[in-house]
Amino acid sequence: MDLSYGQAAEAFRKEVRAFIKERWAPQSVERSDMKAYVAAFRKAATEAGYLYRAIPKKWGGSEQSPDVIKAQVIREEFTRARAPMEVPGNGMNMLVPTLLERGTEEQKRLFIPPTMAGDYVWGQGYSEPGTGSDLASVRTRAELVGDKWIINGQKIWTSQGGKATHMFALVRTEPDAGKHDGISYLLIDLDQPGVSRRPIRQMTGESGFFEFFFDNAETPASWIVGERGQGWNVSRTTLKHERASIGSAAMLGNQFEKLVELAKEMTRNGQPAIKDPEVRQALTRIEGWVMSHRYSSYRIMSNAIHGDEAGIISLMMKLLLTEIGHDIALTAQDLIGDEGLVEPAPAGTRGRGPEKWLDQIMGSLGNSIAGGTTNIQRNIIGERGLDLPRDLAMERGQ
Amino acid sequence: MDLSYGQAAEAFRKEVRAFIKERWAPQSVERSDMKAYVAAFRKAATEAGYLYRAIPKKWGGSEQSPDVIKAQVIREEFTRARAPMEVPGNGMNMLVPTLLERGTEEQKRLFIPPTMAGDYVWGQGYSEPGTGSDLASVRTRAELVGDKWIINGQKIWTSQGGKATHMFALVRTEPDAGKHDGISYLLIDLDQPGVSRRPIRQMTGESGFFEFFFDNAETPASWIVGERGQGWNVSRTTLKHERASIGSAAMLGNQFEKLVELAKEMTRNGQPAIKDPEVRQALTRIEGWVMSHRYSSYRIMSNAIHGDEAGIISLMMKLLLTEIGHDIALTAQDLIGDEGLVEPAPAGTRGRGPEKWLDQIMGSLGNSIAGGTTNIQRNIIGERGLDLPRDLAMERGQ
Amino acid sequence: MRFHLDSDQIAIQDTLFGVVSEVLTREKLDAFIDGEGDFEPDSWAAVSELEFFGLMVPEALGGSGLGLLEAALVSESLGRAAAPGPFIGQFLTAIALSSTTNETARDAFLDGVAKGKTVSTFAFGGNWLPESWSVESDGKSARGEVRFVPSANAASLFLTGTKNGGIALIEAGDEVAINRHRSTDRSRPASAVKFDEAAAHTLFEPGDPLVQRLFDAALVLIAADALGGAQYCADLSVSYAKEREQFGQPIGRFQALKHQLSTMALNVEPSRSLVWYAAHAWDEEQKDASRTAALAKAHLCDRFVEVTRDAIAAHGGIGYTWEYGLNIWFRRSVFDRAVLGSPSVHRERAATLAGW
Amino acid sequence: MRFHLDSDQIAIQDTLFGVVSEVLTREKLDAFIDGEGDFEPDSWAAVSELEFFGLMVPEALGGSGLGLLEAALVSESLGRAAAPGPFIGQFLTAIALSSTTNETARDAFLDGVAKGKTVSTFAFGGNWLPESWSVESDGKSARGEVRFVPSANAASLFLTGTKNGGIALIEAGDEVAINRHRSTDRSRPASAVKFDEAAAHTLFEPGDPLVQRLFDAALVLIAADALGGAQYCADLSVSYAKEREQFGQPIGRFQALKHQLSTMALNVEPSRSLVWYAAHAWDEEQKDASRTAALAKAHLCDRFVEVTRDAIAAHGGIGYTWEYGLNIWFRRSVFDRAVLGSPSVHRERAATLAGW
Repeated sequence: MDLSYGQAAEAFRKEVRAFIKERWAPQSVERSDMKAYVAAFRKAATEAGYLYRAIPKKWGGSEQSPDVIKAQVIREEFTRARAPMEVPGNGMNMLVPTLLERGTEEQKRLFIPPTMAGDYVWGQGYSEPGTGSDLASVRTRAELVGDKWIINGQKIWTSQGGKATHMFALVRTEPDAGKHDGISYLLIDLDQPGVSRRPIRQMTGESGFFEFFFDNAETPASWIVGERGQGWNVSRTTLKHERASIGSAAMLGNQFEKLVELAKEMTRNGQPAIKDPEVRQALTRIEGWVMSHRYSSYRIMSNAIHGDEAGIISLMMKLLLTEIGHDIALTAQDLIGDEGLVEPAPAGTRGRGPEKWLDQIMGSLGNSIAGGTTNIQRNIIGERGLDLPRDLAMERGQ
Repeated sequence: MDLSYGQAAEAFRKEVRAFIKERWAPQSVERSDMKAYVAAFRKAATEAGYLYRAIPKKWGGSEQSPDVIKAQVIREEFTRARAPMEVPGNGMNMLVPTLLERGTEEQKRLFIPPTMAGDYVWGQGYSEPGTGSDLASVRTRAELVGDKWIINGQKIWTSQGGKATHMFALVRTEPDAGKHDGISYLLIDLDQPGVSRRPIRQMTGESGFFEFFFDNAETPASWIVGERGQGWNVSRTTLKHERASIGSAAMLGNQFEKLVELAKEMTRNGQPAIKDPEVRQALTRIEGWVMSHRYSSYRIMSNAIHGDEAGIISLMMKLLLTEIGHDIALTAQDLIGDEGLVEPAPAGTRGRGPEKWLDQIMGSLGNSIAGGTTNIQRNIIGERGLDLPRDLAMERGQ
Repeated sequence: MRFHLDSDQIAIQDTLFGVVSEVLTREKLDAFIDGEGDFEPDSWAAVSELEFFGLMVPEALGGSGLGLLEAALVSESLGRAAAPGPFIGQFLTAIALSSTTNETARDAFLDGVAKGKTVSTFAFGGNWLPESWSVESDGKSARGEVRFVPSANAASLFLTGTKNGGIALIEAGDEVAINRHRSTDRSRPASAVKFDEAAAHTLFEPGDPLVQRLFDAALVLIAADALGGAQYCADLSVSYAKEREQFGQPIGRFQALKHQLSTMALNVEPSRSLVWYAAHAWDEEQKDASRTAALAKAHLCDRFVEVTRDAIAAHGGIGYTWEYGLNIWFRRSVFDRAVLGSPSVHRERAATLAGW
Repeated sequence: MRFHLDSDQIAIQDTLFGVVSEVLTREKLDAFIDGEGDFEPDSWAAVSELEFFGLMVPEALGGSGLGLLEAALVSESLGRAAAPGPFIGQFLTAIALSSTTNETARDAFLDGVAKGKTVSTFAFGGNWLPESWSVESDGKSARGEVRFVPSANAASLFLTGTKNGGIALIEAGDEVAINRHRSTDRSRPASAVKFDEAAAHTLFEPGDPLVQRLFDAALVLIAADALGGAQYCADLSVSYAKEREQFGQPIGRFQALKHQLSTMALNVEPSRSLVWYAAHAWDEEQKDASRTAALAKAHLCDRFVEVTRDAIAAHGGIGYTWEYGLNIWFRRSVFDRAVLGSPSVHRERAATLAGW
C-alpha cells in the first residue's frame, strides 16, 4: 500500500503550483475586471492542460488523456490556492459529457464552447411533480410541429434554476410507446415567452431549487440528443456521472473537524463538552465511520488509477456520506443545546457560531433527498451490489 | 385516570388471597406426593372460579363470565404466592380455545379434560422447513384412506416438543385446491411408530424446539377440526390468541431492573458503572421505552375492562417487547465486558452472575424470531394499523 | 381502573383540534411564520373561548378544577396544530396563581389569565433548571436578563425564575426591554428579555416545593406538545404514502417505506401512554412524579425529533420545501428538545432522582 | 499511489481461505466446538505449511519480510473461516521475537514460531491495557495469574504482559497451571493461567515503545478477524436470501430484507478500508498508527456484533440453531469485542490520543 501519489505526481504538482503562482493573483485585480481575469485564467489553465481535460481541443478543451492522479493533484492545488476550476454546475458535469458521447457535431459546436465559458447555464429538467424516484414517469409532452418541438408541462427540483439560461430535459414525445421508450432528451432555451419559473423555498429558508412551467414553449427540431424515444437511455449516462461526483471524503472530513471544534467550544456539565465521556464516545464512534469513508474513497481512486474495478464499495459512498452526515448533524444538535433555538444568520451574512449548525442539520436532511433517497440507494446496493432479485413493485411499474 | 383496580377488585383480591393461604402449602408436602397435591389444588381453584374460567363446567372448567380485572388479580396473587395456575403450554393457550370455538362435541370431550389435567401435552405443528413466515405454504400431506388420515411430511419449531404427547397440525389435504384452501387442521397422537422427533439445539446450547417427522403416521378421520380445507381459517383464531399472550410488561420491567442491578455491580473507569455518565444515559433512555411499554399495557388492559378498542397500540406490544429487550441485551453486553467471554453455567446449575447475561443476549435474538419476525410485525403495524396497501410480493404469493 | 381517555377527555382534544384547525388556517399560520409578530390572536381567542386556560384552576377559584392530564391533552392538540402563542406559559401561570399564597397577585391576575385576557409567558433563564435561575426580585421589583422567552412582545406577565429557584410574576412595562431572537421555531418566536426594576410579585420563595412541581408540569406540557407534533408528522406521512404513486403503486406499498411508517407510529403511540402516566403521576402527586416528568420530557422530545426527520425523508423532496410545512414541525421539534433542558440533562436528573 | 490489494495480497487471502476451508471441514469445526480441546492441529498445520507465521519476520531472519497488512489479511481469512487456534498470539510472538534485543530468546524460539512448530499464545491480563499488566518476571522466572488465555493447553510459549507494561516470553511446563474457562467462543477456548516461577525471557522492558507497538498490532489483527467474521455472516445471509423462497418469491426480493442485507454490506465493506489503513499506518510507523489501531478495533468489533445479530435475524429460525453455525460467528463476535478491551475503552483512548 502506498498512499503517496508518487514522484511523477509530485513533479507535476510543482508544475501546477508554479503555474498558479504565476497566473493567479486576484488580489491585484479590480472588482470590475474580475470576470475577464477569471476567464483569461481559465483559458491559460486549459492551454496548460489543467482544465477541461476531457474535452477535445476542437471545442476548446485541453484534450488530455485520463489520469486520475493528475486530476486529483490539480483539484488539490487549485482548491488550496482558491483558483477557479472549470465552470461549475450541471452544464459541465452532466450535459457536456452527454453531448460528447451522444450529441451531433452541430450540437457540440453550438453548446459546448458557451457552456465552458459559463455563458450558458444549464438546468436539469428530469423531475416533475409526482415523479420522485420514478424518473421515467415523465408527463411533460413535446410534439414535433414542423421544425419545432412544442413543449407543455412542468419540471421541478431544478438546481441553479435562478441562473439557468438553458435546460436539458426529459419529455414524452411518443405517447403510445412504453413507459421508458416514449421519452426524448431535448435542449431548451429558457429565455422565451412559453417558459416561466418559480423558486422553491426550502426548509433552511433558502431557494436552492426552481420549478419551471412550459406553456407551448418551443425548441428547434434538431435540439434533440439521441434518437426520438431514446431519451431515457441518454439520461442514464449522465446520471451515473452525477452519482459518482457527489461523494466527497474531504467534505465529510471537514464536517467532522467542525464537529470536534464545536465540542471544544461548547460546555457540558461545567467543562468543555469534549471532555464529557459521552461526547468522546460519540465523536470517536463517528470517526470510525468517517475514516472508513475516507479510506474507501482512496481505495476507489486507487482502483481507478490502476484501471481496476472497485466493486460494491463504489455504490456505497453516496449513502455513507448521507448517513454519516446525518450522524454528525444529530450529534451537533445534541451539542449546541440552547443555541439551536436561534436561527443562523441569512446566507451571505456572518453567522454567530454554533447556531450555524442548524443549517447543517437541515442540510443533512436535504442530502438524503438530493441525488436519490436513501431507500433507492439501498435498493441499488442490494440489487446491483449483492445481486439480489429486483423489487416486484418496481418491476411491475416498468 | 385511575390505575388502581377499584374496591370490588380489592375485595376479590382478599378472597383469592385467603383461598391461596388456606389451600396452597407446598412446603408441607412430600416430593413424591407433589403431583397429586398440585392437581388437587387446581381442582379446588377451578371450583372456586379462579382457573379455567373460560371453559364450560361441562368440560371441567369454572365457566366464569370474562372479567379482565379479576383475571389480572388472580394472576397477580397466584404469581405472588407461586401457586400453580392453569397447565401451561400450547394446549391451553391455543388448542382448547380453538376446540371450544370450532371443535365437535366429541373432540371437546376427548381432548379438553386431559389437556386441562396436563395428561395431554400439545405440540404446535404449523412450521415446516422452508415455510418461515409463509405458514400457508404447508407441504406435509394427509390422505384420507378409509377412516384414517395417513400423514407424511415434516414439522419444525415445535416448542415443548420433548414432552408433547399430541400435536395440532396444519396439513395439506386437498392438493388441487388453492394455497390456503387446501389445508386442514388435524389432531395427531404422537405416540405411534409413524412419528419420530429430534431436538433442535439452539444458540444458547439448549434444545427449546423439536422437529417431527411423519412417515405414514395415522390419525382417525374424525380428528379434524373444522371442515376439510378450512384449516387455515381454524388456525388463524388461535394464532391471534398467541400473539396477544406473548407481550408482558412485568417481564420487561424485570429485565430492566436486572440491567440496573448489573450496572451497579460492574465497574467502569474505577467506579460503579451506574455512576458513569454514558451508562446513566443509556439506562434512562431505555427506561423511557420501558415505561412507554408498561403504561401501554395498562392502557390496553383498561380498554379491555371497559369494552373499548385499544387500537393500533395492541399491534405494537410484541415488537416493542422484542426491540426493547434487544436494547437491554446490547447494553448488558456493553456492561459485562470480559465476563462475556465466559459462558453461563448450564441450565439447572447456578450461574456466577454477570455472565448469565449472555443467555439474555442470545435470548433477545431468539425473541425476534419466536412468534413472528420483526419484519412481519412491522408489516402488520403498517397494514392493519395504518391501513397501508398490502405488500405486492405477499399478495402475489397467495 | 381506568387508563384510557373518557369521552369528556376525548371531547377536549377533538373540540380543541377542530376549533384551532378551523381558526388557524394554513394561510394564517404561514403568514404568521413569515411575519414579525410573536402572537397569533385568533387561535389564542379560540382556546380562551373554550375556557381551557382555566382548566386546572380549582372550581372554588372559578376554574374547571381538572388536572394536568387534561392540560396535557390541550397541549398535545396545540402541538399537533402547531399553534403559535405562549400556551404553556399561560397554563403554568394559571397553576402558579392557583397555588400561590400571594393572594394579592392571585386576585389581581388569576381571572384574566384563566380567561385568556391577560397573556402570560414564562421566563426561566439560566440553563433552565431552577438552581440556575438568576433574576433578582425583592417581591416589588425585579432585575435581570432572560433569554428565550416565547411571545414576549405579546405578554403582559412574565412567570419568571428568580435567583436560587423562586418564582416571581413580573409585569410588562417600560422597565422591561425586549429583544427578539431570530428564532429557529418560527411558530413560537422568542426574545431576550431584560427586567430593569420591573414590577414584580413573589409567587414562590426559593425552596418552596411548588417550584419544582411547577417545573415538572412544564416538562409534561412540553412532552405533550412534542407528542402532538409527532402525531401530526406521522399522520401526514401515512396519508402522503397512500396518495402518492410511484412505479404505478401507492408508495405506501413499498415495504421499506411501510416499515419506516411503522417505525414512526412506534415512536408516537407507545409514548402517548408515557405522557398520560407522567400527567397522572403529577396529578396524584405520586412519589415518581418528578422523575417521570423528566423521563417523559427527554423521551418525547427525542421521539419528536426522530419522527419529523423520518417524515421529511418519507416525503422526499416535497417534505424539504418550506411550503409543504413539515418545516414548521421540524423547527418545533428543535424548540421542544432544547427548551427547559435537553434530553440528556433530564436523563441525568432522572438517574440522580433514582438514587443511582 | 496504491490503496487496494495487489495480486500477491489477493493470493495470500484466497489461498489461505481455500486451504483452511478444505482442511477445516464443517464436521471438523463442529466436532472441535463440541469437544474439550483448545487446539485444532489441521488448520494450524495448513497455515504453517503456507509459511504464513513467518510473514512478518524479516528476510534476514528467515521470514518473508512482509507487513502487518499481510498479517491482517491472514487474520481476516482465518476469522472468516472461524479457525480455532492462537493465531494472533503466534503472529505477535513472531513480531516480538523479530524485534526484541534478547538474541538468546530469538535464537531459541523464533524459528519454531515462524514455522508454526512451536505454538505461542498471548497472556496479557489485567484489563488488557499494558499499564494494568501484573505478571512479575525477573527475566528468568515469572509468577502471576492471567485470565482469558486462548489455547493455553496447546501452547509451548506464552507471550506475557508483565508488571508496568513489559513483555516476557514464558515457557510452558510444570510451573504453569492451566484452568480452562467455560468459554463463550467455543472456537477459541481460553483458560486462566497461573505462572509459579515459570521459565521466562524478557523481550521488552516496561516503557519500551515496542510494547505499545505490539499491542497496536494485536488490535489491528483482532479488527481484521472481526472483518473476516462479519464478511462471512453477510455473505451467508445474502446467499440464503437468494435461495430461500417465501410467498413464492426468493426472500431477497422483499425490500425490508434487501435493505437489511444492504445494511450488513455497509457494515462490512467500508470498514475493510479502515483495517487496511490501520495496518498500513502501523507498517509505515505513522504518527496516527496507535490511534487508528484503537479506532479500528472499536469500529470493527461493533460492526461484527451488529452483522452477526442482523444475520441471525435475516435467517429467521434456522439462524438461531446451533447446527446452522451462525452461532459460531456470533460467539466469536462476543470474543473479539471483549478481548484486548471493549470498544468504549479504545474510543476513550483514541480521544485521549487526539489530545481531546
